[in-house]
Amino acid sequence: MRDLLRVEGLSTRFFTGEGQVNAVESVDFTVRRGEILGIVGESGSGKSVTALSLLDLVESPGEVTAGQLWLRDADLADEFPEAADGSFVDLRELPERVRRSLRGPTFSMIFQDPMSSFNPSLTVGEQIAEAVEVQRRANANPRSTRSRTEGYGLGSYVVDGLLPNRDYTGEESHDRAVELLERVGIPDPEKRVDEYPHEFSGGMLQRAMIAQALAGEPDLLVADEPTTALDVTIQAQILELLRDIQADREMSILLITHDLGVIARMCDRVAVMYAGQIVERGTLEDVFDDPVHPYTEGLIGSIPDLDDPAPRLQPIEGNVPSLLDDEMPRGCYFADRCPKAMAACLEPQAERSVGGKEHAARCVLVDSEYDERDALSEDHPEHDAVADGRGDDA
Amino acid sequence: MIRRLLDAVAGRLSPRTVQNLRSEFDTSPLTKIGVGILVVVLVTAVFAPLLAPWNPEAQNLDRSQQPPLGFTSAENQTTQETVDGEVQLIEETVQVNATVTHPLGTDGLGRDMLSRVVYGARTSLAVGVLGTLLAMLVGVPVGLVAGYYKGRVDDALMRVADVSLAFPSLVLAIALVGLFGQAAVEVPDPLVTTGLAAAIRGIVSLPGGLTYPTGMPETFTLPGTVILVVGIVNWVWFARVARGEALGVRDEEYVKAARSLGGSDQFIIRRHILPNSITPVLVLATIQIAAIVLLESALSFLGFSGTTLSWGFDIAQGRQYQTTSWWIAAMPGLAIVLTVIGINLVGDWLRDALDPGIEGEGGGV
Amino acid sequence: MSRDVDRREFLTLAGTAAGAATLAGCSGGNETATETNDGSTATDTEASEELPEPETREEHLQRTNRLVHDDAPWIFLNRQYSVYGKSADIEWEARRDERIDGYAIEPTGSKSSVTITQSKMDTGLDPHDHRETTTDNIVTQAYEGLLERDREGKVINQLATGYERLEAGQVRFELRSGVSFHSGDSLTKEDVAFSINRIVDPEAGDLESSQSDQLAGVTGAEPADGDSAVIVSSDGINPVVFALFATYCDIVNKSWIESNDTAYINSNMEGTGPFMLDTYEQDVQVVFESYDDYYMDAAPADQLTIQSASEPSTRVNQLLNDETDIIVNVPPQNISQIQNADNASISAVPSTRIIYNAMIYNREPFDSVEFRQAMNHAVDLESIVSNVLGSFGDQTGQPTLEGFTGYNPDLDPYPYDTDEAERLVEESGYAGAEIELHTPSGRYLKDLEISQAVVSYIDELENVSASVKQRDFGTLVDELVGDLEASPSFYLIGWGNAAFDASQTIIPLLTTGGALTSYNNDRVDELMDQAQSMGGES
Amino acid sequence: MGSFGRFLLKRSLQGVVVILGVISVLFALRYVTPGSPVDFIAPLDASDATRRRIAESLGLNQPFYVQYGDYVVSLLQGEMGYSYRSRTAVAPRVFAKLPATLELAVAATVVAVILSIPLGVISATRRHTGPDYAATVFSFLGISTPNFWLGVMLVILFAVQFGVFPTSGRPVGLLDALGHLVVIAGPERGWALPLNVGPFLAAMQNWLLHVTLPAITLGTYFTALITRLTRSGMLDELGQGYVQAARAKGLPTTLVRYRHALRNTLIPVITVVGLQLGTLIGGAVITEAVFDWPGLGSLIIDAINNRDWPLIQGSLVVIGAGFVVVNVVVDALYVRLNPRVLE
Repeated sequence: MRDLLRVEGLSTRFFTGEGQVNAVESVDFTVRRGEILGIVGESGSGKSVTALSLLDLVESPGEVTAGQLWLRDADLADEFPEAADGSFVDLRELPERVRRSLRGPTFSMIFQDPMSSFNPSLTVGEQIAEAVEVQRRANANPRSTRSRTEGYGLGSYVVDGLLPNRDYTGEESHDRAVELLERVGIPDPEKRVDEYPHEFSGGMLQRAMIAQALAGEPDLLVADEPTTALDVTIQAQILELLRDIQADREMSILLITHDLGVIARMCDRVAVMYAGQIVERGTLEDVFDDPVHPYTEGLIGSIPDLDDPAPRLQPIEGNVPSLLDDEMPRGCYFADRCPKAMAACLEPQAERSVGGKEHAARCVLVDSEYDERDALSEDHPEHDAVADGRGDDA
Repeated sequence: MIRRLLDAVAGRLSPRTVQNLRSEFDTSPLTKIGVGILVVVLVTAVFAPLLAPWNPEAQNLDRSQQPPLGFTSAENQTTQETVDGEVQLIEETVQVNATVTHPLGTDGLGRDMLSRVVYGARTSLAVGVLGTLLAMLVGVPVGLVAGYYKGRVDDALMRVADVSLAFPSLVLAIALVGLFGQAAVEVPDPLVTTGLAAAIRGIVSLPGGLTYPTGMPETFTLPGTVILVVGIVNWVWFARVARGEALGVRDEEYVKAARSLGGSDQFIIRRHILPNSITPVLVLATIQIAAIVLLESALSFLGFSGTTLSWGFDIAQGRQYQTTSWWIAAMPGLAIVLTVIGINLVGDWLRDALDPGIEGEGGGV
Repeated sequence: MSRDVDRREFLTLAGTAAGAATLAGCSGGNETATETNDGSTATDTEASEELPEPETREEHLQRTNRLVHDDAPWIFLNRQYSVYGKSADIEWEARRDERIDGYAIEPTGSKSSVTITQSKMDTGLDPHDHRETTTDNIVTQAYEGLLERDREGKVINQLATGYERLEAGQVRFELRSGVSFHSGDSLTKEDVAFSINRIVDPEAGDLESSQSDQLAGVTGAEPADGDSAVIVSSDGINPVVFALFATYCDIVNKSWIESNDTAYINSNMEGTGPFMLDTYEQDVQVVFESYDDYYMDAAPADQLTIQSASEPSTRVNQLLNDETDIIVNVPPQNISQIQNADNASISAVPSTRIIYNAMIYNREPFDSVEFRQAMNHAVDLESIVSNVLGSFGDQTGQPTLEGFTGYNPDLDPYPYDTDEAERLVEESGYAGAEIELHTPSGRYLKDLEISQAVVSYIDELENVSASVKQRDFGTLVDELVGDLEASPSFYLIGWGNAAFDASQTIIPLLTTGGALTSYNNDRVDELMDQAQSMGGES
Repeated sequence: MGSFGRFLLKRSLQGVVVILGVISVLFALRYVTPGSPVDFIAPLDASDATRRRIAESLGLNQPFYVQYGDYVVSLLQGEMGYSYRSRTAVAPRVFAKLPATLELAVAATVVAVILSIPLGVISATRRHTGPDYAATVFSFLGISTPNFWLGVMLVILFAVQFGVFPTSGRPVGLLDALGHLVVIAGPERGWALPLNVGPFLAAMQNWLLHVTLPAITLGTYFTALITRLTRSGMLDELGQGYVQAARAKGLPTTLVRYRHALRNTLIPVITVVGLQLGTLIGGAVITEAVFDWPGLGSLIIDAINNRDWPLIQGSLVVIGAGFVVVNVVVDALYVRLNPRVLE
């Protein structure tokens, strides 16, 4: 499977009143075509911000400050040689207009709470048709202008407001919307297409969101906690739908969740994020079966195992660090909570591959065995400094 | 009852809200300006006899239409001379310049503009505050009852509200004041009657060796009908807000609990629902005071107020002199704008801090 | 411009045959004036006793004025001036009786249409059903009376070509021939008789005319048999009957009135005047066009528009921007602005209206003549006229204006003398009195300002304090017209007397039972009865 | 009939009930106020007999409910009785004044909406920049300024000092101006639209010159209010999830702003505009007093000063009814834009 997207050294900062928050700290990962990559981590670990950074949806006071986003797109590479490297092109070098044009045909995204992701005053069909229309108009235009609006400014909005018949979405888009609704398994789509979001159940609406995301036949579907807001039975159906679509269209999915069960069930490869960093990544088997990074062990350890009911689940003490730049420790961010923390952990940790395979972790344990004696004693100054440096959630 | 209300207000302002208020106050400079203006206006209104340089009603026809400091007005006057039954017109240009004794100039009858603006503050605030109180006393109970009982009672009361909303507040106010006459109440001014004002004015000396002239007005006229009318006209806004709150609060668990414990409706409304709807009512009150100040000035502009000592009346008088002395109409207007800005800023501060969610309510002029 | 009519010549014309008439029934004269505590009832003061008994009607009226001057039932204030602004495109001069005669306006510029801006519009076009000058100015453009007055107030003929007194209580008007109404019907003596009866007798034209008291003493009229003339009968000699017909009573078309309902009569016009109604936009404007077969030559302007602007400064700006030709009631502070403009000028003339402060004769502290005189001395009338009215006003010392029949030239206004005023207040025993002056605002020129000036002068007296109470004009008049008890003791009011005869001011305001009286004095009542029962010079 | 139709019917019925309430309140008001209209008609010294005759002619002597019944019935036939003072019919007089007031109110609202919506959007989307601060200061000043004082100042500045605009009055109405353009030649010769554009332009210019200052005076409070509401509304909506989703779909910013965020912002704005309509009509009354604009406002003030009851009742019924109708329209617009309410 060839790589679709290579992310290298991605960092995103939020310049808030309280100080600079490092939401994403030089993250590297790759997404292959037709693969489901999972990103797992506690809330506040920066996984959603990573996703938003990919689609250039980070709004002020947030800003992507470093890193390259290499996308395999031959046409773009020819068009923008200065941003190209072989058949890959760095998205961050592309002009904003072009990057926006990728949303839909290349990237698309579905969100956690379907109810708040749809405009309450427009019908679901209209919003899906909109997504289709945007692509149709983009393709109808010469590639250079990529104008998606055909001059649809305030003027035409007012006119549309007054003359109900002339609308942004054409007849053709509406039919496509009905097809999409059917594709995602929504019963009798002709009727449902003209209904409003509040007339849909949570599960139905999530399906509609997926339909909307498919409008542009994206290469990479980013799913940010798609099933978290749904109850378990509906969760399974949605995941099944995603897998079915992914297989059907050779589409890659970047699945972001805090639910290890969803990861285990869906993903080919997985990356574990903690405090804005990817602390461990690799195939599902590597990460789940022999996790290297203590945090991953802690995570995996906190799943009850059906066939071997372990005596007591082990919670990880403490909570996620504040990500405030002046409060973050120099070394491994997990050191203060890590049961195996040692002196070496106080130095900045680079990512080390585990045994040559794709499996890698950002922890000293990759190279050396853990030795009881090296454990940081409770009274070590660094230990305390790190321990009480926590502010509340960024 | 009043004590209960005060506790409720204090109680409602839980530490978190007080902290909210303070943080909002510290961070936004606008709030500081607003509170500052309001304090100045309040002090001016209360201590008018001490602050006003002249008696606002004292006329001096020899120095009428004097411009404010920094301006001079070359006023040419025409007088007539009847020579054997024939009217002859005589032209003369008179140079009138400002004097420090009348910083804001004088009006058509030679009355000091600054003193009239100072006393005008008293009228406006008196009507604003009393009117709002009246509207509150009428509107809140009605709103609470409507919200609490829901069903037919709510519908009936809200239809009554719709009817009084059907009349724009100014039109209804004009009709009521016009028809009921403009009764005014003479309120003795404690500062003057106790001689305190005269004593202080005697000591303080003005720049240029002038001393404060004494003899400030003994009584202060409160436009009784206008206050009543303004209260009647604005009760609807309080009723709507109180009803909204009551609807929200009545289904809370603790209200159901109180009812299950056998509390009478009346007790529940007073004990539970009223205290919790205080905050939005408080915020609405500030908006209403601003709206009523504007309404009162409009009424006195149209000649429908019981007193001649008010900003609106002076603006109307100023219109006669708009070609020759613009300041007669300008000065009181600026006072109104300043006062209302002060009140609105404080209103915004309360709304941002307490966040009662009543955007856009409140009657305008 | 014609030489102003000098005083003496004027007197001979206006005064006419004697006739006894008072408004609502005669006074009887034997009521004892109510006793007041300090005994100075409003009986005659010694001064007027030494003077010889008056013989002619003129002398009776002059004696009454002297008596009223001495007894000071009012604070005598000013004679109001009519101050108009006129554009340079017209030839026109102001009249004394506050009327604007469209016929006398000559457009000189290119345009031949004239626009007049008043302070208010009319309250309906029925000529017999209004009492305001603003309505009168609109109605008289299309309707005419038997007699008319020229610019200075001299009586001239209009629809009547001649008039004579037959015997006590009956006069005869000779009607002009060849006169037609705007609808084409010709004027008949039945129309004239009907018009007079419609005013004085509610049953005749089933109208409660509010002008009935203007034709004081007239009881009815009927067409004379034979030639086209009409006989008007009044109870008693009614010496001023011709003066009244020169000011009031417009002639309407009997058939037109009887065949239309009130609403139609109030929104259309059918007169004999020089202008015909073209369009009527109620409350906004009235547009007339010249009436071609007018019995005299057609009016100089072929279109006359009357509109209104309530705010005086707005009227001034309209004139200066050439949006209008004549504006009324120009306030003193705007006069020089118009005078300096090259496209406009001022036309001012003393009007027939007096402004005064009435003091109810039997209410403390005004029941003392010394207190009332003190009030007159306390007010610096000269400064009020020059400052508040910008000199556009005359001081008055008696109820009758100069140039009127019965004016007493030997009386001067009360001099401004605060010491005398304080002495008289002490003498009246009412030292420390507190009085309140009720005043309308915006009804008369600078009414509120005059009241505020009067009050501030009185307030400066050591032993009297005064305050102003602004009143809505409608409710104030209600109280004055009701019985004496309801009316405030001290109030400002104005009174226009377009009949140019002293009786039409003294009877309604100063005799027992007068419409707006605030004063009862047997001697005054007696003098007025005699005056009204004596013939004038002509 | 869809739920929207049912809503409209129910809301209109409520409107009718309120209008009836308005009429009853007005009628009751007459019996509570001091002073009787007869004083204003009867001559100064009318005897009691004449006063009684006048009272009868005005129908004041009939029992309360008879008068009320007659009044409501006549109202339904468009009859509003006769003015006590000028004896002319009230209905045509009141309706003749309606266009002037409507012109003013519509001109002010158009000025307000055209200015405030873009202003609110710009200051919401370009926060902490020049335009944002300007809009905030302007809108704050706008809601704190009494409109009559603004009118007087505008007159002093632009009419008196610079003479750019006329000081007052309305010589020609919008309808008369438009009348110049459209002369229907009648069916037989086909509808002809003559080209005498000259007088039309002159009349329009005259009307525009006269309506500008009053429209600004009346419109300012409204512009300020709607700008503030649009700004805070936009800020809320732009923070919503569906805006992020819309951008994720690749929708261009203008579309996201106007088709999604602005549309949802307008919903609460319209409700408040409906609520504040009273201020607009109240403002119109006082603006007409300042500019001598011959509308319903100046008519009402004169009527009240003269206690001319039929005229007062007539004008207030028209204003009250108009107000209720507009409120029903506003509610309908609200529901159309915000279907969720229909549940």
